Amino acid sequence: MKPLDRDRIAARVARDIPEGAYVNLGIGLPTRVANYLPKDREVILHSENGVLGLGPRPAQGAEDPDLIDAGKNPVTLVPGGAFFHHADSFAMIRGGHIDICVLGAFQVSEAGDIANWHTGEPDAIPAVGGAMDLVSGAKQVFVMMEHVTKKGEPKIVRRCTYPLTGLRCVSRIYTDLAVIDVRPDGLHVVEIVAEGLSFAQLQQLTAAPLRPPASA
Amino acid sequence: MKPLDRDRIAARVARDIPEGAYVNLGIGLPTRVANYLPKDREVILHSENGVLGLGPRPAQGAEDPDLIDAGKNPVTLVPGGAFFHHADSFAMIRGGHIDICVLGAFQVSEAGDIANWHTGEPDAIPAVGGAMDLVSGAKQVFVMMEHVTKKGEPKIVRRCTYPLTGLRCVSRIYTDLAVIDVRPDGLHVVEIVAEGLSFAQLQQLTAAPLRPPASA
Amino acid sequence: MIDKVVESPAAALADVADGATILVGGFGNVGVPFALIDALIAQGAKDLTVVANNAGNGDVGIAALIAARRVKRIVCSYPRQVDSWHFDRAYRAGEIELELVPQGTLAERIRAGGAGIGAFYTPTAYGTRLAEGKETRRIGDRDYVLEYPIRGDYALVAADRADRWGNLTYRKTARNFGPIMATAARVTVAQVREVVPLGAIDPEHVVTPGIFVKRVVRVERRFAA
Amino acid sequence: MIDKVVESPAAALADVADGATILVGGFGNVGVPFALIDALIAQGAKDLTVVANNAGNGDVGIAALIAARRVKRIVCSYPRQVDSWHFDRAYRAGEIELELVPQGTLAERIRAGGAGIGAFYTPTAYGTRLAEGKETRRIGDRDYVLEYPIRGDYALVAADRADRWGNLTYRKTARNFGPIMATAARVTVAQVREVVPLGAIDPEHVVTPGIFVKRVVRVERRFAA
Repeated sequence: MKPLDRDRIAARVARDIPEGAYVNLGIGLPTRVANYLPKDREVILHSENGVLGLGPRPAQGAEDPDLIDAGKNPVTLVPGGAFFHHADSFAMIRGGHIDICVLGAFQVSEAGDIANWHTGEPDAIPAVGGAMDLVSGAKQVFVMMEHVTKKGEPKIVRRCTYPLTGLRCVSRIYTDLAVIDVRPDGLHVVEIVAEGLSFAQLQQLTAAPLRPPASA
Repeated sequence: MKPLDRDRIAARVARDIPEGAYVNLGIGLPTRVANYLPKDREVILHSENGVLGLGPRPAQGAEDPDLIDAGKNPVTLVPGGAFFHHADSFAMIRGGHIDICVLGAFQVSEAGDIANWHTGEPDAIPAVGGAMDLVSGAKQVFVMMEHVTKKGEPKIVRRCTYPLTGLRCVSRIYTDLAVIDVRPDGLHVVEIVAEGLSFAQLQQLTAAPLRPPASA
Repeated sequence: MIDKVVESPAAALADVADGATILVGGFGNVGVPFALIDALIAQGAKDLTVVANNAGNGDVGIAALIAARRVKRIVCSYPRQVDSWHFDRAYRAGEIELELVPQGTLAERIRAGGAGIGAFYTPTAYGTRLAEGKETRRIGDRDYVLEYPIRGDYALVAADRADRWGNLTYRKTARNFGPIMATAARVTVAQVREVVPLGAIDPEHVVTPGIFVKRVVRVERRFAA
Repeated sequence: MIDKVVESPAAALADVADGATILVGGFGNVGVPFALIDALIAQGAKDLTVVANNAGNGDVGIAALIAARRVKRIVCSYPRQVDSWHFDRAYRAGEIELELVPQGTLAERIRAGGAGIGAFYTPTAYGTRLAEGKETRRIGDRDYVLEYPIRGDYALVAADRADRWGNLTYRKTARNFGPIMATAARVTVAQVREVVPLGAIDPEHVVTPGIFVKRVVRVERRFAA
């Protein structure tokens, strides 16, 4: 069994982002999706700190100290980009204008609940940023994560045990093992992406019932 | 007894507008106040259709079809002016950022209620515009009107009989006869402006109790 | 390649269905998308709900749409004007329903529609006839009225410049309701004076980012005929 | 003549009282009014409530204000960062109270504060720990949380250009919270890179109209020391 590495998960997510989509890539792993968007496909990247039209990272030495993304990394702006303030930026998010947001997660439930902001440890200092706005506002929420934790515990569960970020909001889950749709009647495997992994094995690594891919 | 004409009422209002004030002049009579602001006093005029820094009327032939005031008359913009959209414009009004608005009225009550948008006639087609926003949002609401109707009925009353525009919002009333403050304990005459008019005569033309000016 | 520019107002409005809610920019005759309204009249959709500041002036724009008997209902702040005769007639004849909304509440409800706000409390109109029957609440030392968002199927706006991504700038007080209406409709159509290459609009000066715009059409005529 | 330009950050903040609520612009280190925060530290006001997206980075800005033990309470969306050691220490020591607010709700509450909205319903955070104890309401087919406005005694913002009336422009993503915070405080102070003559800012490009700004101060240094 050969799970995808993180870059290949990012590439798999990128495949599903259509021309013309307005997309918010969450901080951390999801930002890698940008690297795999085909150059001839126009996808417009939004960042909650007030920018549409994020471009690639600037060359070293060419950073503009006033131009960063939500992960606080230096970025560039493509022609056709725009700047705006935070209330306008979150009006885009909350108002349902972002087609797709891609986020990491600690857990996703079979109902599409997501937990990705707080480990629940009592002494942890919490921080939420824009995650709750994004999951409740984007038209589609893609989660991108490893299928199980480092300890081997399933991250796709019947009910989240970590504090929730949002309820019934995840559309699709991309892991190192599979692509899974969240539908009103439960979880549907769209594709098994780990070479040599059977549906039964995938189900064993998942703490919520899965339906097999149509082709299986 | 010599009441002020409309231009002299406008001039009297203008006298009370201090340097640096952000002012909204209601459509109709109040727009005349602008003509009496001293040239060396910087007062910034707001119009609810998205402009700060209204200047004088343009010369004939020099009108810009995209530059009008709330009364839909061509205007100019002074250096330092700014354009913005309607939600931002009313954020200024509702958020308490306009120092003074000057409006006409059918009636003002001793509590500072104002009626200025609807005659109450059953077959009248109503129109409200920004009046309700202005009276509830501006820091000070100045009313500018004739003291009595054409039929001689008092317009300053105990309770408005016309449909209200707003409750307890008028700060000061400027008429052709007097300047009157609305205070928590009632109406205080600041100044009798009609030459040869006594306080007793003023009271007779007013359907709510007045207190005499401090100097009287 | 994203290209939101369509060849004509007719093409931009071909899919408007009967009964649609249309947000129409403009204040008086300034910033009114006249070419789009003319195309809407030609297109024939009826039983429309129109959301706009005014109910039309003279014989053009929304007035012409009302005269063509396409408007079932209008939501606006200032219908009665010296030259609103088409609205006045339709209203008196009981052909058109009017929802009168204070101008700032109209703007805020449209903004709320675009920003995903479920409802909001405004002090405007508290204690007046326009708040009758509405939920109120005392917050701190003020009384407020609960107001709900407005969204449209289409927003028709008149902008100055656009690029093929739909980024817009406006001109002077023609900006008025355009930027907020553009956020609050399923399909926003902008008529513009000029289509410029992508990147020609300074990213600091974009007023309506293209995310809010579905279709752009260049028109020669900017003002009423 | 209106002239909102003051000679120094110290002069701009001389009247800040103990216990004041200060809205501070910035996202990470971008758009943070470092010179104003330094002046606030020198000024000495304590028991402050700070409203900002983050709780400071490294040893500068809000982090330095916290290190100087001036902050009693912070309202923010993202306090915990790799370099938020001053906040982390103060928080663990129980010296600072934290109100954690989702970023979009924080922005909208500040905007509501500036726009005179009494409260609003947002879908964000419904069903989560951050909505616990808050009033909720079902509107249409969605659930919403009731949120109240945020206002400040002072707003400290970092803008790019200003004129003597206080009109402001910003630079790139340094715009972030500046424009909304400027609307929501009794006294808004802008540190700017450049003061230009009245009329030099195109009226179409003004981002914060001067009506929202009380004091402007030009500073040489734009970034953290």
